[in-house]
Amino acid sequence: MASHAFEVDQTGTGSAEPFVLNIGPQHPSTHGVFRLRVVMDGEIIRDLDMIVGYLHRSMEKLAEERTYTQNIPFTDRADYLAAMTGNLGLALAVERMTGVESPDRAEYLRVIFSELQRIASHAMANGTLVSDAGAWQTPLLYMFREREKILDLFEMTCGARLTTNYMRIGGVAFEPPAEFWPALQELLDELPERTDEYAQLLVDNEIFLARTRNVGIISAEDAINASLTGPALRGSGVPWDLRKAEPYCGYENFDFDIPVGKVGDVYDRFMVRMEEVKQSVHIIRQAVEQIPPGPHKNDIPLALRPEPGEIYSRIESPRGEIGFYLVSDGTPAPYRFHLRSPALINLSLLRELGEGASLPDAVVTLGSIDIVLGEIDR
Amino acid sequence: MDSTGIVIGFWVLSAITVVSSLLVLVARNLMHALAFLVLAFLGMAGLFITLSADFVAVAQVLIYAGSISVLMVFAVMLTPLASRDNGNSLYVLPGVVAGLGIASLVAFVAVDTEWAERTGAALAESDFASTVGEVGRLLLGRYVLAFEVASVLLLIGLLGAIVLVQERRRAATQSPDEAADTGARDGGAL
Amino acid sequence: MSEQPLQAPIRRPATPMLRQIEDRPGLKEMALGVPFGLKVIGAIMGLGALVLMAAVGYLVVDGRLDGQWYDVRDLGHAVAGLRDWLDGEGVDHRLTWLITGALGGLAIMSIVGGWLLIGSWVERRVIAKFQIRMGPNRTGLFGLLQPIADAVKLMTKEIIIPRGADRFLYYIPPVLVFVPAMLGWAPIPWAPNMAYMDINVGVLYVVAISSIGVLAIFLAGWSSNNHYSLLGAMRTVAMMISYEIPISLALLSVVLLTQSMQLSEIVAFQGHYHVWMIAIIPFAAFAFLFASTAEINRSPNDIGEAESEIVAGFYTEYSGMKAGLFMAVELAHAILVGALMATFFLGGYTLFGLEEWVPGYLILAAKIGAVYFLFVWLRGTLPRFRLDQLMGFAWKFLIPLGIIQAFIVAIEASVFVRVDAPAFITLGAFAVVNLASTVVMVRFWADRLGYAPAQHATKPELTNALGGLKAAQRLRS
Amino acid sequence: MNLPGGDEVTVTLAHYLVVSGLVFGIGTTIALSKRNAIAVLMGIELMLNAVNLTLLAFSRFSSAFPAGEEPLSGHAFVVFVLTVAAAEAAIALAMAVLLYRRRETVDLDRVNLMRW
Amino acid sequence: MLAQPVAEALERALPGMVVSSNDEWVEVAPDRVEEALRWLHDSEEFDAAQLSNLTAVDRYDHFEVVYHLQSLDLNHQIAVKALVHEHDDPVIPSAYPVYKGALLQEREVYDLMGIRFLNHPDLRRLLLWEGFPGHPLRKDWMGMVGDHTSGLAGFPYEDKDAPIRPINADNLVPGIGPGGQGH
Repeated sequence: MASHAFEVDQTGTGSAEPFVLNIGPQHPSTHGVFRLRVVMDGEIIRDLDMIVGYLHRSMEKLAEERTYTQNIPFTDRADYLAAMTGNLGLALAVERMTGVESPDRAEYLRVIFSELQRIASHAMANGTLVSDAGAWQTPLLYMFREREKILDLFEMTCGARLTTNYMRIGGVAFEPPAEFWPALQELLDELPERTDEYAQLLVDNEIFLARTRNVGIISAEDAINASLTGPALRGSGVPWDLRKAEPYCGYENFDFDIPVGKVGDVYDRFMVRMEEVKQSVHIIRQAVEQIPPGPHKNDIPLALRPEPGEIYSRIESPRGEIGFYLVSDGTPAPYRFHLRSPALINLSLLRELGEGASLPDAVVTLGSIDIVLGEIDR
Repeated sequence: MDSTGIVIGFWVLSAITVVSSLLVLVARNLMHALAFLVLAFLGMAGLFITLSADFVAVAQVLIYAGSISVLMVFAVMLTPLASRDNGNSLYVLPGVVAGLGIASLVAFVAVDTEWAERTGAALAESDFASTVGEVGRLLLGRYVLAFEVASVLLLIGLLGAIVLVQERRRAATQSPDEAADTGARDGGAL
Repeated sequence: MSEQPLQAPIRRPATPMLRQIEDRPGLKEMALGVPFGLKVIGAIMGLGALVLMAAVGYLVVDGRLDGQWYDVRDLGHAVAGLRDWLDGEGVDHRLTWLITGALGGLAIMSIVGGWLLIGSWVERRVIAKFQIRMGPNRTGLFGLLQPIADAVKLMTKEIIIPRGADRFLYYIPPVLVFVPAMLGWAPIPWAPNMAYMDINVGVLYVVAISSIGVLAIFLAGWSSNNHYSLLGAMRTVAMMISYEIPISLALLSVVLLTQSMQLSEIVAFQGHYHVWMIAIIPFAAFAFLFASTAEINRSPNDIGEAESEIVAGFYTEYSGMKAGLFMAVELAHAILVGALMATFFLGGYTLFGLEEWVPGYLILAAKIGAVYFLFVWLRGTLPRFRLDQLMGFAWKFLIPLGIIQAFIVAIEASVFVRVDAPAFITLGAFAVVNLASTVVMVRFWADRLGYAPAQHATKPELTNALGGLKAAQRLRS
Repeated sequence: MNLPGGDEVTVTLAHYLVVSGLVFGIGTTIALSKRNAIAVLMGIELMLNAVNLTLLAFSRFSSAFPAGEEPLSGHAFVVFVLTVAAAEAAIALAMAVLLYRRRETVDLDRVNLMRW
Repeated sequence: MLAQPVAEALERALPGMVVSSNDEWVEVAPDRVEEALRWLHDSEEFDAAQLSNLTAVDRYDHFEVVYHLQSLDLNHQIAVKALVHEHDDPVIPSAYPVYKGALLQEREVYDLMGIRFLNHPDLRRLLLWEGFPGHPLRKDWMGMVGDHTSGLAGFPYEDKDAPIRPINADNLVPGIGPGGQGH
């Protein structure tokens, strides 16, 4: 491979005593209030413990006091980098539970917006990953350029950039304004060449390859067994995508491919995200062509009262499988509301990945898993 | 260059050197002692300059202040338990007596002897001549044998340091029992 | 796409931030808006400058300027004139010596200080341009006063001394770290007679001075009583002592060829033969540049203060102006390396005869600026290496190849002294030989190390299949 | 150089020798009285430095060179001393590190295995 | 996939394992959960390769621990439940020996529900700090105002006729937050 020529075996170099290093909760590369308690031997990590919960808001408890519609804003604040998919996950779960239908146009709008959100989230994830590798924020800001335009589109449509609260039970909240469509077309036209620009900046860069290749390798067996989902799973070579496995919102009508990595290292996860951006553009193009006219929302009662029962419904968020386990007892509020957090569960292998790695590798590996603390802590 | 600068420089630099050397002796913290040691080295380099030995002065800074002190820093870092201790041993009194004795002996001899000295114009003649070429010629001419021996010595030093420190790596790859045996044996050799 | 949205837009239109940036008035509009009076004054000043240049050109061609104190091409003449005048007035020559020395020191300090102010502005603006941002533009014209605002901010901040810090050693490093950055300027020739201290072991002096900085950084990291600081300090120290050897080997090549350790002689050699050392020994120039970035903690080798790993490295615990001094010294080091790079490899104050006309110090400043821009560019573009990769690169690559290069240059130097051929033939032959040997060496050595550049990065495989482990195994095979 | 009183002040060989003697004495004291192996090494380095100063001082001031002797031989000797010092520091510090690994101490008082 | 065939196969292979089953889930014996999961994980027919989701529900007198197992190759999902009838100190075997993905999910359930998982390698609180009083997702975690229980029985804007509890000083206990029926 590209990088091993100049690497030095570091085992046995740290003859000083192991010491404990607290990475976080305030640290540039923990992407939020995440804390790693690391036992280090020189530059090598001997043991690693993650401490989360600094952002815990007891969302699942609070949700038991609110109607299903009122709970949608919580999903904004869970995965605040992918609010659209969070909204959609809950809306779909409730629709499946109550049998509420949403109009065709709303389904297409849902696809368009969740794919836009996926692009924005992947841009953020890859940008911060490269920043963690030390590229002094230039790629991050390049990727923010596209994210910025997508957030502008969100703002046009629903007035909010981050916590959109856009997907509703039985449809979407608003019809996009007239100037939305040309702006979207402009974005779709320039996105592929922008991704090529990043590839030119990063993928052909020896230093970036040396930092990410063969680092943080997750085998396919481990990835499946440790419940990894999303790009972390696909980076390990497993072609699993809920948009194909359990199509929702009419994803079965769109033509797209699943990108899978070969080795399962940081580089593969990075590249899977890059490729998913292209696939998302492809999906949005199809959706924009096919979108039918019609209402964007069906009327639903103010307080939905599902039959007593339970449902586990999941969709593919940018970070993986975001699932909602809802138990109803016939009242307007869920009896039990559980959010399956992909970012948290993707961290299941963190300790095994970290042990024996050097500090820079661990930082890059953590960056490649793409955590969002709002979702981990809930 | 007139001698004014030399005189002032000599007094200031020798004060720095002697005082910092004393502080190395007195400091309780090994890192502080190391800092003063570097200061003493730098003062010594300054004294070399007052002796018109530019090449040697720069080499002094490079080797002592730049390399040997860094080596010591690493040694201190690799021995953490002892790192903050600059305590005295049981032999303080003999040490002080010996030091004082040597210092006073040298001082007495230096002051008492009538040295065949160059002064005045003869001295000014060699002010800040470029010594590099001359020293180089000496090293590769008259003292070439010593020069070669010194390079062999450096090589041996290099290898010796590597061999000494790499011992643990080998022990680490052995089984724990073997490693314990090796450790005991090597420790015994010390 | 649907023809008509079914519901009238009620949200306010978007205000894309990027469009605001694009809509700013450009330089052209700003120039058009200049009042008439200013234009007249500008025209008069421009004409005056032209006349002055013509007069200077006449004086230069006439040769009347050479060696006069008002010869601005070389401020060394002015200092010599001052010294002669003071001696003529009967001032004690020790005092004269002191005055001229202080003047020179002051000049160097003001140059470094001025560079610090302008350089930090340049770095921020240029990186902002790289990153499609605006950069500081609020403080003064084009944000030019931003460095001063930064300094004021840093000075008014609270100085925090961490508990458990070694107070005595904690105070020294911010000052000590500046010492090499300042002392290193002493031997650099700005014009033929314009070096503060043209010592005959200049090359050795530069290397020796730079090795003092290690201690300051180590003391900073050790005395802070913080693991991040200590990690950063150990990384930096390990890097600096490793990369001193490639630097020494690179400079050894230069010294062998120019037959002198005096910096002014090295520049004079390049000026005399109208050739830059980078053309003759490209490998040494590359090694020097790369090792210098490691030595001064610049990207892509800034592992000592790697922000994403160890926060701010060895100065994590420093606050206020102490931290500011560490950041400033990084910049001071960058321009010092720029000056050394220009002196050793880019012809110093010479520029193929232009130094007869243009002051040499301006040429040198332009070269420093160019190298500095390169540093900023690297910082804005490249990710960071890992510690073991950098150490491996120094020990496995730069040092062995540097030794071989030094051998080759030694042979060439003895040829150069003995063979009585026109210089452009011998030096040209050396350039060709060195370039070829560099290519061969690098290829051969890289092959030996098992290194193959990843020119074609693997792309993820696109699949339409769906499945788990079995599908993954199918895809892989 | 003249002092305000009019006495002439110069620096002679004896001055340098006295400084050298002082530093050598301090170095000896450190080397003998310190418990820490690294501190002992510091003392030895100081002693070597003092000797260097002596060599250079003689090289500069002495006029008693026999015919054919080079006045700069002192400089060459200093270069050798520097070489030896570097090699010695490397070995000694490696030994100190090894000592610490084996015995968990660099206290020379407690390393008494070579006693009979 | 429907749960009945799973239940039948499971009962055939491990007699006494299935407590009850319906179309949606299989309820297994709580003390043999690990065995059941391992069998499902290893079986060719069901290939439950991934533990998709693990959570628990408080039913006042007992806890339901819910496992959603996913087969990636066969693309089906199996819901397995285990009822723990002890409410004060519920204990159940850990799924970690079978699924590494249970590591953090079980820690979360332990933290918020208070269910202890035997053989879990590192059972500590995940989101809350050590020493936090109680387990907040339990229905009886903190006494509500008056004798109200958690949940939202009525929705005031719809059920205009439903009795709305008057808000007065007696009903407000600072620091508890929203709660109570229909306010």
